[in-house]
This record gives sequence, C-alpha cells and structure tokens, in this order.
Amino acid sequence: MSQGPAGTDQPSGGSADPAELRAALEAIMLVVDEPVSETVLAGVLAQPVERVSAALGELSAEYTAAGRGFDLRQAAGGWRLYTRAELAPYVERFVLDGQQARLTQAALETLAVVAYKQPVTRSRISAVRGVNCDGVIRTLLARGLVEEAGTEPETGAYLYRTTNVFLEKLGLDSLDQLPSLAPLLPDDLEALDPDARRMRERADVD
Amino acid sequence: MSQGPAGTDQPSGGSADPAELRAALEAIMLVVDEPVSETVLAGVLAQPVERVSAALGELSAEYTAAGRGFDLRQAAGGWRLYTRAELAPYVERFVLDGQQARLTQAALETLAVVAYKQPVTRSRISAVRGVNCDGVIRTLLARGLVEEAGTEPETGAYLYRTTNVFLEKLGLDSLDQLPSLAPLLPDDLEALDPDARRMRERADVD
Amino acid sequence: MAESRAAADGAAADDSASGFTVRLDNFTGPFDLLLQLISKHKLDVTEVALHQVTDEFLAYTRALGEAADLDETSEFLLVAATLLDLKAARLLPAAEVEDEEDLALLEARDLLFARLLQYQAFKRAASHLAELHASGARRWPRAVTLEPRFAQALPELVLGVGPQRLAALAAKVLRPKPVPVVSTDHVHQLRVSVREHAAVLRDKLLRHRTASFRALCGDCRNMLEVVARFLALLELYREGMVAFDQLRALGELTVRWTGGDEPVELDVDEYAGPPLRDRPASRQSGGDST
Repeated sequence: MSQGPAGTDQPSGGSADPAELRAALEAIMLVVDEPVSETVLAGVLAQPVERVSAALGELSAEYTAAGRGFDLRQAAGGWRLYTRAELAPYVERFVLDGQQARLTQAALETLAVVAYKQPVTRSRISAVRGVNCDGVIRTLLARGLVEEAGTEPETGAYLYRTTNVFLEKLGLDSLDQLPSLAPLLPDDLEALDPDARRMRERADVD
Repeated sequence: MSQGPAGTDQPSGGSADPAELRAALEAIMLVVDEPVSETVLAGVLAQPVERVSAALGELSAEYTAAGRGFDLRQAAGGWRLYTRAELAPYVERFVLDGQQARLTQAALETLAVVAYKQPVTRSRISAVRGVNCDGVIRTLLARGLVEEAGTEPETGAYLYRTTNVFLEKLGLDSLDQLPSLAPLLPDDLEALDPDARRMRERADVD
Repeated sequence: MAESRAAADGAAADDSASGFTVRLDNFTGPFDLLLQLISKHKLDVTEVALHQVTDEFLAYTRALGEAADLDETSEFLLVAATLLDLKAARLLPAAEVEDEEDLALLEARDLLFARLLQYQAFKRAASHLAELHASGARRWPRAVTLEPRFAQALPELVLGVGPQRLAALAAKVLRPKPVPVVSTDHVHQLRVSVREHAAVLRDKLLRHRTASFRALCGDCRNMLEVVARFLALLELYREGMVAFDQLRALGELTVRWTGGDEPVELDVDEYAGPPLRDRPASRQSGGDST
C-alpha cells in the first residue's frame, strides 16, 4: 500500500499542502450523499473558504479535462460527485442490468419490518434482522417504497416509514388493511420483545 | 447477479477506446454500493473480462500513484471505490455513524476461529478458546461479520461462517487470502485433534 | 462486553494468604492467561515446565473469582486443576512412565499443550485479522443514493408479494431468533403446552363443529405440536367434549365437537413430565412422573 502524501497523524490541523487538501476533498466527496457547501468543507478541513473553493474548482476542471468518468459539480448550494453526463448510457445499462425488477429477499424482509414497526430506525431494523441494513434501506428509498419520517428525539437517528407507492404496490388503501400479525406470532413474544406488545396492540386494532 | 455477454468479443455497444472504457468504469464505480465483479462489468460494457480487469488494475494503480483521495480496491470478489486509508482523519468527521467501533480481542479470536474452521459450531469455537463464546458470536452476528450456515447433522448445533461483509471490512478478496495457519500450528496437533488435520490440509492447499 | 469484564485493567488483587500480589491484565480466557504467563517467564510452550506457572495461574484464578461469573470461573478452574495435577505429579520434564496414572497425566499434559498451541495459532491469526480490520476501518466505501436520473431509469418494480406474504415475512423476521437460546435444544427439548393446544382445538371445533384430525393439525409447525394436539384431543375426549369417527383402521380420523355452543373453560393437565419428543433410551427409563 502506498503512503501517499497524506500525513496520517494530523487529526486537528489543517493541511497546508495543496496535494493533501485535494486528496482530502476527494475522499470526503466520495462518501457524501448530499451536496456539501464550501463553508462546511472549509470548517472541517480548517482551511480558508477561498482555498477550498479554489481547490474544488481545480479538481472539477481537471476531471473534465482528463475525461474522467466522474464529474465534480456544484448543485443546490454545494458540491457533489456525479457521473459524467456523456457516460450515462453505460451507467444506465449497469443500473438496469444489476438491479432486477424484483426485490431481494433481504429487501422484502426489511420492507416487512418497516411496514409493521414504522416509524423505525435503521439500527432497530438491523437489530431485528441481525445484519446491517444500510444498503437495503437505500434500495427501498431509491424505489420509493420507504421514506424518511423525521428523527428519533432521543438519538437523532433517522426514522423510516412506508410510502403511498408501497400501498399501491400491495393493492391496499391504508396501513390499517395490513393483515394482523397477532395470529402469526408466538404468544410469548411480548415478554421477549417490548416492541412486540405495541405491535400486537396495533395489530389487534383492526 | 446477472451474467451478461461477458468475455465475448465486441458485441454491440462496446467501447473500443481505452480512455472511454476507463471513463465508463469510473462512472459505473461511482454508482455501485457493493463490490461488483469483473464479469458483471464486462457484461455491461460488452468487453472481454481480461480487458476490464486490466483497466481496473490500471485505474487503481493510477489513483494510488497520484495520491488521490479515492482508492479502487478488490474486495469480497469484486471492485469498489473506497476512501484512501491515510485520509481517514478527514473522512471521519463526515462519517459519524459509530460503525467503526473496534472489535474486542475476544471477538477477533472468535472471528479467527470461524474464518479458518468454517463452518463451525459454537461449542467447537469455545473449545479452541477455552471460554464460552455465545456473547461474542451474538456480537459478530449483529455486526454482520458471521452468519448462520445451517446445522450440523449429527448434533443439530448451529454452524457459523464468515460473510462478505467480513471480507470487505478486512479488505480481502476471498478467504484464500487469509494467511496459512500451517506455520503457526504444531506438527503433533493432528494426533490429538481430528479437526486440526482437516485444518492443516486446508491451510496447506493455498 | 462480557469478555472484557474480567480485564479490570490495572486492578490489583491482594492474595494475603501467600502474600502474593497479582495484577490482572487483559486476557480473554484461561489459555490466553496461560500463554501470557509462559511468555512472561520467557519459556517455550512446547518445553515449559508448567509447575513454574501453576502458582501464578492459581493466583489469577482466585482473584478472578470475585469478578467473573460462574461459567467463566469454571473454565479457569478446569485448566488450573490440570496444572495442579501436573505439578503434584512432578512429571516434568522427564518422568519414568510406569503406571497408568502417570500415563494419564502425560496425556493430560500433552492435550493441554496441544490445545494451548492451537489457541496460540489462532491468537496470532486474530492479531493478523486485527491489523486487516484496523486498516479496513480507515477506508469508507462509496455508498450513496442513486442519482435521480438513474433512479428513474430503474425498471418498474414488481413487488412479488401480497399483504399476506408480507405479514408472514414480518412475523418470520420478528419472531425471536433461536440464536440467543444457546445450543441446549438437544438437552431439554422445547416444551409445548397441551393446555394451549386444547384451547386451540376448542376454538377451531366451535367454529367448524366437525373436522378431520389432519385439518386440525394443519397449522402445526412441527411433529411435537401435532403430538401435543393429539394429547389435547384425548383430554377433551375424557372431558366428554369431543367424539371420534374413524371408518377404518389408520383411516381419516374425524373429530366432532360435543361440548355445547359456549366456549368453556378447559381443565386440562399439563404434561409436566419428560419432554414429549424422543429422548435417549437410557434417560427415558426411571420413574419420571408424568
């Protein structure tokens, strides 16, 4: 593994080195989902906004000049990595090819948990299913089957709920029409899972 | 996972131009959220697998040589973009999801036993470590590093194996990349432990 | 986490009896402790004269006793007992093997060594995994939401399930996992409640009045429940609430409700005896009450 120009032990200080600043920006842009403002980036990197702004501009121009597959663009008041427009046909082919029209078993199970326990956090779903569910949640979000529903006051974690698209796909008018879980669950579930009681009560309503 | 017309020579829509192939790969890598196999990429791009494989290797080497903030890596049987490890201090400020908790020594030892002896029962792991491992196994299950793999026919005990998440978190492409245990094991262990022989045989293979 | 509980890093335990003071380091089990003691004395595992470390091991175990739970302590005691045996026999390093007792001790020593070596190998493998994990934890994968134009390009989704199937999936996922139960299933089998199954039968028969035994067991998840339901039927028969029709031997068994129109409280004994499922013959004998 290469060492790279990046100093590892440099937690708090800003990176004066232009190469490191650019690398740090690239790394951050790789993981962010929403456009990030120059102010936020400057704060995190402990650099003047002008410097960050200039570095982003240079990177963007460099990607374009080199004909790279990614495109660093400003949108909605911030910067984000996008796929380059000219290459959309390839990306589309990949997306269409990779993502079947059917949901995976993991996605269906996650959807079922959201449907019956909504609003629910990711960590709660992961705990129930025993595996990390971030990827699956993203799929369900992208498919419009679930949506964010605010945050949990205590933890600040995002809550998720099912959407109208979900109801349509299932042919239901409202969530009240979901079949009751009570007959499907063992009776002693309540003792084991505090959530189960709420769920059964909810399920018993209809 | 779809197969696609991989390995065939130039069906429709293949990009013969090396620069375009690389750009297309970059664009696709930007939208994947799990490691993608060379076969799938070759199918989507209508290119021979060898060509795709070579292009990915070149891109990866180029990113590293240039000290870019992203790192194209092979893990769990496919390719995926990661942030470069040296830039972790910067990225950490954006990724605050607490997923990065360290594994305890007990968890690591248990993981090692599962990795080398899989599929393996809990009692077998406990025997190797000399302590009960139920709590640790639950932790590893919850973090998606191990999973159930059916039951042992004779005893009905649950079997455990490592997951793709395990491979990806450790940056391994496959289990074959685990270092051989053979040099670490004593020669006369076989006589005492029937499992040890299997293990050595397995370890000697690679 | 349970494993680190014993660590109590830096905690000192004073063994006043021998005036011996130990400091508890981080260790994850008896083998780990033993290895640490052996390496502390700069001894080779394969040649170590175990009596040199036995006292220290015992001291650790004694100190641990207050901090650890019974399970944990017993593992340490097991190793300690083996060490004590070996020390008492003064078998090491070269003993003349004469009687069977000596042979047994030699075997015990070899087995302990072998397990120790095996553990040592995995411990080294674990430290390799730790390095991999530490560097892996410093890389974050690209994982972002699909750009809108590609999200829109996705093929129309086929959900592939209806409400009932979705409910079944939810029930499956939400049902407590068998995992935390610890593999004692083979020791004591799941209990089923004959009383509960009698209530199920009562409700079904109140609704249908007549049904075949096969139909009454249609929702049983395993043979154990079928057996429980059969026993419950016998109980109901004893109470005069059901009647049976069977046209020929081994043919379909039809059950008729004769218990009236109102749901009645059932007075059904639980089967408190040995589990209903087959157990090893040796354990089935004896006067277990039923």
